[in-house]
Formats: sequence, structure tokens, C-alpha cells
Amino acid sequence: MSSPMLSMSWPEGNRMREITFSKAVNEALAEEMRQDETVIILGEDVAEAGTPFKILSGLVEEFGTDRVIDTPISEPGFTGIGVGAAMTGMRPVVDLMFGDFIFLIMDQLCNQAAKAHYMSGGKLNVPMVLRTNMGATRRSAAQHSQSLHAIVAHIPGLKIAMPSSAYEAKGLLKTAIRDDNPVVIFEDKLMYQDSAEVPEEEYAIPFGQACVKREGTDITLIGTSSMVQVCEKAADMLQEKGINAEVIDPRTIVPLDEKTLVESAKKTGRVIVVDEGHQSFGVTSEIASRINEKAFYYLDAPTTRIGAMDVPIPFSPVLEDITVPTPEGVFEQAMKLVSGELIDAA
Amino acid sequence: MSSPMLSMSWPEGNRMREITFSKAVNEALAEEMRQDETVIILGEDVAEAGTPFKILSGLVEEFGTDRVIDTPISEPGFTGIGVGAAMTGMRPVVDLMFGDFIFLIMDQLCNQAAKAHYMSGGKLNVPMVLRTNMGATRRSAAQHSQSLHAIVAHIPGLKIAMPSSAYEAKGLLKTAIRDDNPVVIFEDKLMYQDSAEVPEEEYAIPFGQACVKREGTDITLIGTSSMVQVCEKAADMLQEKGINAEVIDPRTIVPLDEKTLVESAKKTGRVIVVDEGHQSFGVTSEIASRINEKAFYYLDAPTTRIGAMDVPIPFSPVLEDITVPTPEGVFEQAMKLVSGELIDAA
Amino acid sequence: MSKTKKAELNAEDALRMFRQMLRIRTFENNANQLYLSAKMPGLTHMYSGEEAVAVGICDALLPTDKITSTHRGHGHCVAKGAEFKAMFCELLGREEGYCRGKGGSMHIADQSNGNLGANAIVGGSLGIATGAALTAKLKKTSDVAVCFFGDGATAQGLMYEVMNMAALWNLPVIYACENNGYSEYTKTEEIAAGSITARAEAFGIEAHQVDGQDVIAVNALAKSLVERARNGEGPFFVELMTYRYHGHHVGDINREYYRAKTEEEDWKKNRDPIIRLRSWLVENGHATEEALDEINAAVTEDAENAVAYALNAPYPAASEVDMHVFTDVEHVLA
Amino acid sequence: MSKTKKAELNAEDALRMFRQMLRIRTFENNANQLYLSAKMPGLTHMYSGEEAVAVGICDALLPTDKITSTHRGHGHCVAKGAEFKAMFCELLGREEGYCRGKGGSMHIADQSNGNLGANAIVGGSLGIATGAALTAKLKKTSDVAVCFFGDGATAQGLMYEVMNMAALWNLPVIYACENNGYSEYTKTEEIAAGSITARAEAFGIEAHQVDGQDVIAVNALAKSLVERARNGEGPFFVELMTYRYHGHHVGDINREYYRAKTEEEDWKKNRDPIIRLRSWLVENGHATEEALDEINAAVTEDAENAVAYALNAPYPAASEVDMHVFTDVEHVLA
Ligand SMILES: Cc1ncc(C[n+]2csc(CCOP(=O)(O)OP(=O)(O)O)c2C)c(N)n1
Ligand SMILES: Cc1ncc(C[n+]2csc(CCOP(=O)(O)OP(=O)(O)O)c2C)c(N)n1
Ligand SMILES: [Mg+2]
Ligand SMILES: [Mg+2]
Repeated sequence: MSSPMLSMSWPEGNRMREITFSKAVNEALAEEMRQDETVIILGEDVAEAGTPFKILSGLVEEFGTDRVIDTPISEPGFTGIGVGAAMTGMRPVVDLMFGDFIFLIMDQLCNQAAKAHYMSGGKLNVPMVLRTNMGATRRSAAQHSQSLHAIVAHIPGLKIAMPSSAYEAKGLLKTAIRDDNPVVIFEDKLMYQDSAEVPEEEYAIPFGQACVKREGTDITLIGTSSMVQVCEKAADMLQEKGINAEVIDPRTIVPLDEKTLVESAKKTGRVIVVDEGHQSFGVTSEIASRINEKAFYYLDAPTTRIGAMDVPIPFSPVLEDITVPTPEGVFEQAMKLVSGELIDAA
Repeated sequence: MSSPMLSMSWPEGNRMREITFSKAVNEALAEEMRQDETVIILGEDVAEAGTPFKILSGLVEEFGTDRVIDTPISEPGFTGIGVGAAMTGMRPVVDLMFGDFIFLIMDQLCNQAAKAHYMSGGKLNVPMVLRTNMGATRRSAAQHSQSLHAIVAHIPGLKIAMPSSAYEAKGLLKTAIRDDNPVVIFEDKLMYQDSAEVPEEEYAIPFGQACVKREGTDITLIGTSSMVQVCEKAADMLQEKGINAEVIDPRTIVPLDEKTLVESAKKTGRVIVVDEGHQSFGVTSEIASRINEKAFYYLDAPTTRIGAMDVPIPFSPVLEDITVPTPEGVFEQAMKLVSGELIDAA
Repeated sequence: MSKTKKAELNAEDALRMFRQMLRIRTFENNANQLYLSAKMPGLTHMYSGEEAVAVGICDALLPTDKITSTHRGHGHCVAKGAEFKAMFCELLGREEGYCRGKGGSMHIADQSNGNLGANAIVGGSLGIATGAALTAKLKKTSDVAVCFFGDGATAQGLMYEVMNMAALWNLPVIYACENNGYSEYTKTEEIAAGSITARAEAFGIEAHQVDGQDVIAVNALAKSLVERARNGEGPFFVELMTYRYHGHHVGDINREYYRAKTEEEDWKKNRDPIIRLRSWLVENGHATEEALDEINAAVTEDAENAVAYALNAPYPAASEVDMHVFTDVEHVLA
Repeated sequence: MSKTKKAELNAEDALRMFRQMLRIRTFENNANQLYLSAKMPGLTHMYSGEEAVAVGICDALLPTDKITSTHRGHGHCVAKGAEFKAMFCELLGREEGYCRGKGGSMHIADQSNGNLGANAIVGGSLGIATGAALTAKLKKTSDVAVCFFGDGATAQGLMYEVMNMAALWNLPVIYACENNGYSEYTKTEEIAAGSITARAEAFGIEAHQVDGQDVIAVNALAKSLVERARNGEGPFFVELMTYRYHGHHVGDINREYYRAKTEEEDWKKNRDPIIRLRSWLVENGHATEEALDEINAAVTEDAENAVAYALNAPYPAASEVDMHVFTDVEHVLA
């Protein structure tokens, strides 16, 4: 798809350092804004406050209020303004404070931004990035905890990135900003303070290239966003039982690197797909379906899915914690698949 | 789930007559409005104009402008008003002129209506029906042709009905109106003038009960809405080749009658799921995944999916017609599955 | 404060409102403590400083009248008649909370008193309140609906959509805009062009601006508008000039970059709604300082007991997680 | 019509606008015929009757200025400089259409002349136009953006959201509300409470109401506002009182239940913008009847040729179906 800036592994001789996810996002924005003065940020409390998550701190000081623009609480309005600015030569990064508010901007995102290039027969471009977040267990209840990437992934014309660590957060955001198409990037807000190794040098991560986080032979665990860590922890637990799990991060769900996923499925014969969106009619269904279609005769067990429970997200911690996928849940499911226990069920 | 009024087959001695889908919707509304004065209709041009599709003709004359209420072009506003009216004792049927406008009301539908019962710990109810439509090939281009049921099916708290003929249109809408939960009903606008047999007597169709439209042994074709007809036509073509297809209409995708679908899959060993929403991250993925999970060891071939192409819907008839599933496409896919041709692919 | 209006208020009503304002302040102080001592899950938005708004308006309502509330919803909840125990239980995610612990601070509501919910979507309940007013009109119940929302919510297009319909259909709804000068970390003048009341007036809606720190003025206005709305003269719009004492939420501690401490001190010292009503009660001989202190002590004790109770109250059972998704399905994932 | 304003207009400008209005009317008559003879796929919304609005405004713009248009978009498209051939090709779904046949009537636009698209979502382009104005301000291009929308679109909350931001940020955008008295089958007074211009004024936006059947008045106002917007005095709001001659769309034939024939006749006979400009041109000696008839004949011929051309133009290849989903992927389903 879009021309990769760098391959999946970092270039030789790159100095690395640990930075937080939040800092990685900040760096990506600052670097792109330095290189391209058409890059602007639009959103609520993005300037002096640097967002409630303090991710954008320092940007308004460097780039001024003409480029880091505080808006009123008008999500449909400022998204629409972003679309129009993008059509006429800017590269707006629209900041949506909570992923749950995507419901407010669906028309501007899905009827306008996603379709303008097609409806104009290729004449209009909308190089806009919508940066937003996802993730439960912050005790923020049903309207501030959703992971709604599946619903936008369903709409042709949008690219969807889901970084799983600081490294991906920076590299995918830089690619998103340079992309001439509307891109939605979902950051797990629970990961903002997590650190990871990130190169000192500039890099970008191409869209549509999954990353094999850990190689394995017995079962494939596919995880998006923070579910990559959940899968890695489950893989550790499986290792202790002598089961060798492969962990894959698709990194972008549109475009989806079907090839890497299918090849892994063919190799291991067993797959679990883990995603923090609601399970039904979600991302896990799509990935599982593609694997079943393309690797069916190699599979020893049905591809199974673990998403968030199909319930609104409850406030009470005792309830909220059981709605999201956990390493234990993935481990148990993997054990069932490997032991053939699911044969009875199916 | 909700208490069935009638079983799937019509009661003995019922007189039947042919009426259009549009008339069936009109009758459902009129009957329910006569029985329950809390039922009201809210939407654009629903009163004197009877909607642009003329579906509601006659209702304002019978029930007056207090119950058939013309609104300004304020989809989020009148949906929100519907939610509030539903919470306080009315049963509003909110009329959304085109399914594509659902993007405008996602917050009111998915953050408010869908979650109010849960967030209030069961104290608030939202007995609202959102009646809208779906379906391409009317030469209405990308913003008036979408089939967006998958995105709302992803949100817990909403029930989703997809009538496949006049009979279901009436029976499901009556159940929807009596349901104490928010229900979204998607009518294929291409079917409004199609006729079918509908009982003279009152009936309602329970949610969560699939209808086996045609029994068969060799392959299962699952179709939603007008895709039921597409599947039936494909089944006719298959019959000529000596292949005996079972055709199933889930009728509601939330709740989904998984049992009937899985049992059929176990019986035939081959399944195609057909739906007019975009294929990726859509309804076909969910249904295929559930079948693969629950019937895996009975399947002779991967469950495959046929959705609308993953492109915005083009205006030009020569392009538009190839974006939607056709009987020929389903037939060809079925032949591949039956002949084992897909083994190479997978 | 207008002398005439105040004179009209009888001691009983004033004392009731005094107590309700104190209850809100006390609730919030306890909630803040629960946060600071890490006993409360998540964050919460304090209503302290804005008590006269909720109390002045809700005191003019009947229990059957409806309100909708916001992310800053504890004050409306108390003012509309809720009890501390079920409120603290909700805040702490316990089963005995008004929402069985499923809603938390941002969805807290005593539904049986006509509170249709706090709402975590800014402006999200404007349609709901207007819909409740539509019900009142169609069912001829003579209920009134009040929609509380902040100055920030005036930037949401939904407000204009529903005001238009409310005006066209003469609905018994009162839009109560709590203008506390800020939305999150931004001053109102930076996010609101023109005049907020003029926006309502442009739809043909009668609009008022009132000192939101003067409970007597708020209540007098509310009483007259509620009465008129009941008689079919609605809708109305009220902009209430007020102030939040705490940060945007309990975690917003270092806030001098957007708001001066002196400004906060000025509002707290010179315009506090509780202090002002207290003086008025004493000056007019409606109550002694001692009597008011006793009310305070009773409220404090009530709150402390409720907190203690809630801290020990049981969490919902895990099996609750898939209940209440639908009205007619016991466990949706069973 | 204001005499002074008219006097200021020179013959050349007036003739150009006359021709453009005729071109719109002629385009629409041909489009309607294509519908009636079942040669056009789908439906379309006629701009006939409203020509002075699009032409009066677009004549005040440079090709680099931006506009956004509506479901009733042929008029804006012509007025902003489009050619008949590519327009008819689009209407008929042919490859040579402005959008390669992918957009059709509701998305028609000559993008190279600054038309950012017709839009099938009522009010859907209000943000886009405002965003184009933001670009102009940030890039200091001195471009102006004009957002065309109907009276019905004033019910969309988005309008208030973007007007607020345009006002706060002083954007060079002109909101042009085409008030043709109806949205679909409903009279404007039934769906719009209060005053439309007052709504803009409440946000501090200078608002004007103008006779939309008087192209000279429209153009004079537009020239002055465009000039001022270029100088950083924007935004502005204009309500243009106009009328559509046809039904809501070409299929809306029996419409007496919502609109009297006599009303239609009155507008056509007594307020037609083309007839009015024609009289003015002749009365002021700027053109003879014959010269104007010649323009008419030339425009008619141009349209007929374009229709004939379009009817025989090729459809896009089937392989186009998955092109232009993304800028950087040739065939997304390959
Ligand atoms: C639609 C939406 N956008 C943004 C937010 C995040 N947010 C929560 S409160 C708030 C400020 C609200 O300001 P105002 O309406 O004035 O209420 P206040 O907090 O001052 O009481 C914001 C932006 C939200 N909850 N919902
Ligand atoms: C969001 C949305 N709601 C409803 C419609 C259906 N619709 C198309 S045109 C129209 C009326 C528009 O009225 P107005 O804005 O006055 O424009 P006019 O047709 O009079 O030019 C409606 C309701 C739509 N296209 N988009
Ligand atoms: Mg505020
Ligand atoms: Mg109109």
C-alpha cells in the first residue's frame, strides 16, 4: 500500500531509548509539524492544556495557536472543518478526546471524509488524521470506555491504525499524517504511561504490515492494540506448559495484512483473535472469517475470538474488569484449542 | 427472548391476501397505534407527505398531527427527543428517511438509547423503534444507498430486525413497537413495492427466531433482508444442477438465532452468508464466525461470505450493479464450495 | 439580590433550600475526600459553588417533573430528592447504588424522583429532556422538564436542533445553562461567540440571565417559569452565572495556568451561595446562627454515616455484568 | 430592486450573469427531459427559479475561491464555471463526467473551479466550507469560501457549531442560506422557529436578508461581503429569499397537497430572475431583445449538443468500481 519509510525492524545503528506512549505521540506530531507546515491540530483543550491526558504538552508553545487550535465542544463541527481544511491543502490532525465521541462525528467521518475521493472520481483528497482513543478499565463507565474501531473499519475509504506500544504509536502516527487519505488512529488510553524502546532517529511504520511479535509453532494469537500485551502474557503462560505460541499484531486493521495472518494460521493450525471491541460484529469476527476462508484446510480447530463482552461497560470495578479480555482468558482458551476440547462444543 | 405472539407459521384458518411491503409497514403502524395511544411517529415529512416513499399515507388523517409528527431536518435532535419520550412513557417510532443518516444519530442511538437501561441499573427503559432503510441500486450514490445495520449490531443494547418481505415487515415491526428496548428496523427500500402473502388476522413475529425459507441438504444459504430472495434465486439455479440448498433468513441479527443456523450448517456442511452491507467487518463475518466456531468439525468447506463490495456505492448504474450480491454470484460461489474448488484457495 | 423577591420567600422554603445546598456541598466534600484517599474508583466532577442553581430550580419542581443532568451531576441528583446512601453507594460502585453501581458518578440519578440521568456526553441529554417535555404535552400530564447543561454544551449543535422543535411545538421544557465560566480548561469567551441568551431568543424562546449564586433569585425565576411552562407557555431558556470551586474534575489540581487563584478566592469569599443565604436567613430573623449550625451538623453526620455505610456495602455480584442489557433478557450472555 | 445598486453594474457583468442564469435554466430543462424520457438514472433536484442566487454570488468569486453545494447542486456547479458536457456526462453516469460517473447529480462538481462538491446530506457541507475558510486564513491565500445550503438545513445542529467557530476565528466564509420556502414537502415556517438571520447574529455574525430573485441585488451584496471577507471581516450570513419552480425532485409532480399552483404561477410570472434581468438589460439599453435571444439560442444549442454527446459517451469500465477508494491504491479489491 503506501510506500513504507522503513521496514519492520529498525535500521542498523539506531540508538534506542525508552519513552512513554504519550511522549511518542507527542514526538510524532512535533516532528511532522516541523517538516510540514500544513500539519495542524484541532480539538478540545489541545493547546495550553495539552489535552486532559497531557499528551500534547509543549506543542502550542512551539507551533503557536494557529497550528494547535483549541475548539469549542463541537465534535461534528470541528471534524467537518478538518475535512474541509484537508480538501484544500492542510493536513489536520483532529483530536477526539474520547473514542466514544466518534458516534457524534460519524457523518463527517463516514459520509464525508471517507467518500469524498471516490465520489469525486479521484479529484478531491482528504488527508486528515483522526486521533482518538479506546480502552476500558479506567472506571469511566459506558460512555467513556468504548473501543469502537470496528464500526469505522466497516466503512470503505478509511484507514484504521491501532498502535500496540510507544514504538508503533510514533511510527504509525507519522505514516498517518503523511497519508493522503483519512486515517483513524485509536490509542489505548491505558497505555499512555507505558514505556517502550523507540529509535532516536526518525522512522515511520508502513500501513498494512503486521508485526510478528513472537514466533511460535503451536498456536497463533492475534491481538490488536493493548491486546498484543495480553497475548504476550498468555504466550508466556503457555510456554510454561510447553506450548509455543506465535503472537501477531496487525498494526492496521484497514489495510489488513491478511497474508501474514493466514500464513501463521497455516503454520500453527490454531488461532485465537483478541480485540478490545465488543466481540459481536467486531474485529475478531472479520479476522477469524478471513483466516477460516483462506486457511480452512490447515486448521486443526475453529478459529476462536475473544472480544469485550457484549454489554455496555459498567462502572463498578468488579464488573468492568471481567468485561475485557485477559491473559488468563486467552490462556484458557488456547489450552482448550490445543487439547482439542472444543471438538465437543462444535 | 420477548414473548412470541405467534409462531413462525401462520395460525390455522388465517385468511391471506397479497399486499406490498409498504402497505404491510403501514398496517403494522396503524394497528399498533389503534391499540396503544402511546405509539407516536416522529420524522421528516411523515405526516401529510407520508414520507417520500409514501409508506405512511393515511396515518396522519387517522391519528392526527399530535401522533404523526413532522419534524425539521434534525436527525440527532428528533432521535434524542424520541429517546426522552420513550423514557417517560411513550413508544415513539422514529422515522429516519435514509439509512445513511444513521451516521448523524449514532450518539443518541448508541451512547444514549442503547445504554440507558444498563447504566441506570435497569431503572430506565427506552421502548423506541428506529425505522429506517437500506439497499443500493436505486442510482442514489454513496450517501443514499448504504446498508449500515452491521455498525449498530455491534452495540450492546440495541435489537436489530431485517425484514425480508411484506410478511416479516409487518410482523417484526409490530414486535418492535411492543418491545421495551430500543429496536432498529432496516427495510430494504427496493422491496417497498414488492408484494407477499400476509394474514388478514393480527400477528407478530418474535425476535430471535430464524425462518427456514426452504429446506435443503447440500448447502446452507443464509441471507438477510432482500438477500433472502437472492439466495432463493440462487437455490433455484442450484436445484437445476441437482444441488439441494437450504435457505435461512435470520430475521433479526440481534438477537441472532444461532441455533437454527448452526444446526443447518451441521446438516449441510457448507455455508454461504449473504448480506448487503459491506463485506468487511460486517454481518457476514459475524455469522460466519459463529458457524465456524460452533460447527467446525461438521464443515466440509470454509463458510464463505458475500457482502457488498468494500467501496463507497457508485452512482453509475454500470458500476453500482456490480457492488451488490447477486443470485449468479451466490450460485457460482456455491458451485465452488460443493465442487471442493476452494480447497486449493485455502 | 432583589429585595422584593427575597421578601416573598417564606422561611420554610428558604431553610429547605439552605439545607439542600449544604447537602450538596457536604456530599461533594466527602466525594473529594474519597477520591483523595483513593477509595473512589475513577474521577468525578464537583458541583461545589454551583449549589444555588440546582437547588433554586429543583425546589420549584414537583417530584413528577423531570430533569436531565450532566457529568457534573451530583448536585442535580441531591436537589431532585436523592438520598446520600444510595448516592455514595453508586459513587463507589456498590450494588445498592441508584444504578446498582453500573453507572457511577457520571450516570448517577434517582430515577424515581424524575431524574432521567446524568450524562457523560456533553449536551447529550438535551434531546432527552425535550422528549420528556413532549411526553408531558402529549399525555397532558402538566409535567415540566428541566435540562441542565454547561456553557460548554452550548457548542453542541444538538442544542439548536431541540430548541427549534421545542419552540415550534411549545413544549414545557426549561433549558438551564450553568455558565460557570469554563469548559474544562478553557474560558467561556474563547469558545462561545456572541451571546448565549440571544441564541435561544433567535428561536423565539424567552431567555433570562440570572445570578446563579443567588438561590432566592434563581428560585423566584424558576417558580415563575415552571408555572408558565405548566400553562403551555414554554419553552424557556435560563443562563445561570455561576462558578465551580474545584478543578474541572477532582484530579485537576494545578490549574493556575488557566485560572487564577485570586479569581477562585473572590467567588468563594464574596459570592458563595450558602454564605449568602445564611446571612439572609439570619438578617431576616428566619433562623439563628445556632439553628443553622445544627442543620450543618446533621447534614455532616448524615453524609459521614452514608460514606461509612457505602464503604462497607457489597459490590454487585459478577453475574450482574450481563443483566440489564435488555429489559426482557435476564442474562444476555447466558 | 435598488436603483443605485443596479446603476453600478456594467453591461458586461450583467450580460455574463444573464447568460449564466440562462445556462442553469437550460441545463435543468434538459435534465428534466432526460428524467421524463427515462434516460437519466435516479432522481434529481432542479435549481430552476433560484438562478439569481448561485449566479449573483458566484459571479463575485474568483475561480480560486471555494464553494460547497447541496443536493440541488447543478446551479452552483454551472455558476462556478463548469461546462455542460462533463456535467451531463456526470448526470448520466458516464466516464467523462466530472466525477467519472461515480458521483451523479447529488455529488456533481467541477473541482478545478473550487467547487468542493455537491452534498447529499442536508447541511453536510457546512463544516467543509468552514474548513476551506480556515485553510485560507492559515495559508493567507485570501480565498473566500461560500457555503450554499437550504432553509431546511438551518435545522441541522452542525450549522450552529461551525458558525460559532467561524465567528470566534474570524474566518472568510459566507453562509448562503437559499430560503425557497420549502424543505421537501414542508413549508419553512413549520420547521423554523424564530428568525433565521437572528440565529446567525446571536453568534455575532453580520447577517443580511436579500431578494434572491434579483440577481443585481444579490451580486452587489455578494461583492461587498466577499471583499470584506477577503479583508478579514468575515464570517457573514446571507438569507436569500427564493423559490424552486419544480417539485422537490423531478419525480415530485403532484404537489398541490403542499403547495398551490397559483403560488407557483405567481413566482414564475412576477418574480422570475431571468425575466427581470432581461427587462433591466433592455430598459437600460445594455442589450436588444434580439441579442438576448441570440444568447438564448446559443446556450440552447450548447446544451443540446452536450446532451447528445453525453448520451453516447462511454460508461466507466467495470474495473473502475474499486478505484479511487484510496489515493494510493489502484484497485482496492485486487
Ligand atoms: C461530547 C463530549 N465532548 C467532550 C467531552 C469531554 N468533556 C467533559 S466535561 C467537558 C467540559 C464541559 O463544559 P461545560 O459544559 O461548561 O460544563 P462544566 O464542566 O463547566 O460544568 C468536556 C469537554 C464530553 N464528555 N462529551
Ligand atoms: C441529513 C439529511 N436529512 C434528510 C435528507 C432528505 N432531504 C433531501 S433534500 C431535503 C430538503 C432540504 O430542504 P432545504 O435545505 O430547504 O433545500 P431545498 O431542497 O429546499 O433546496 C431533505 C429532507 C437528507 N438528504 N439529508
Ligand atoms: Mg462550564
Ligand atoms: Mg428549501
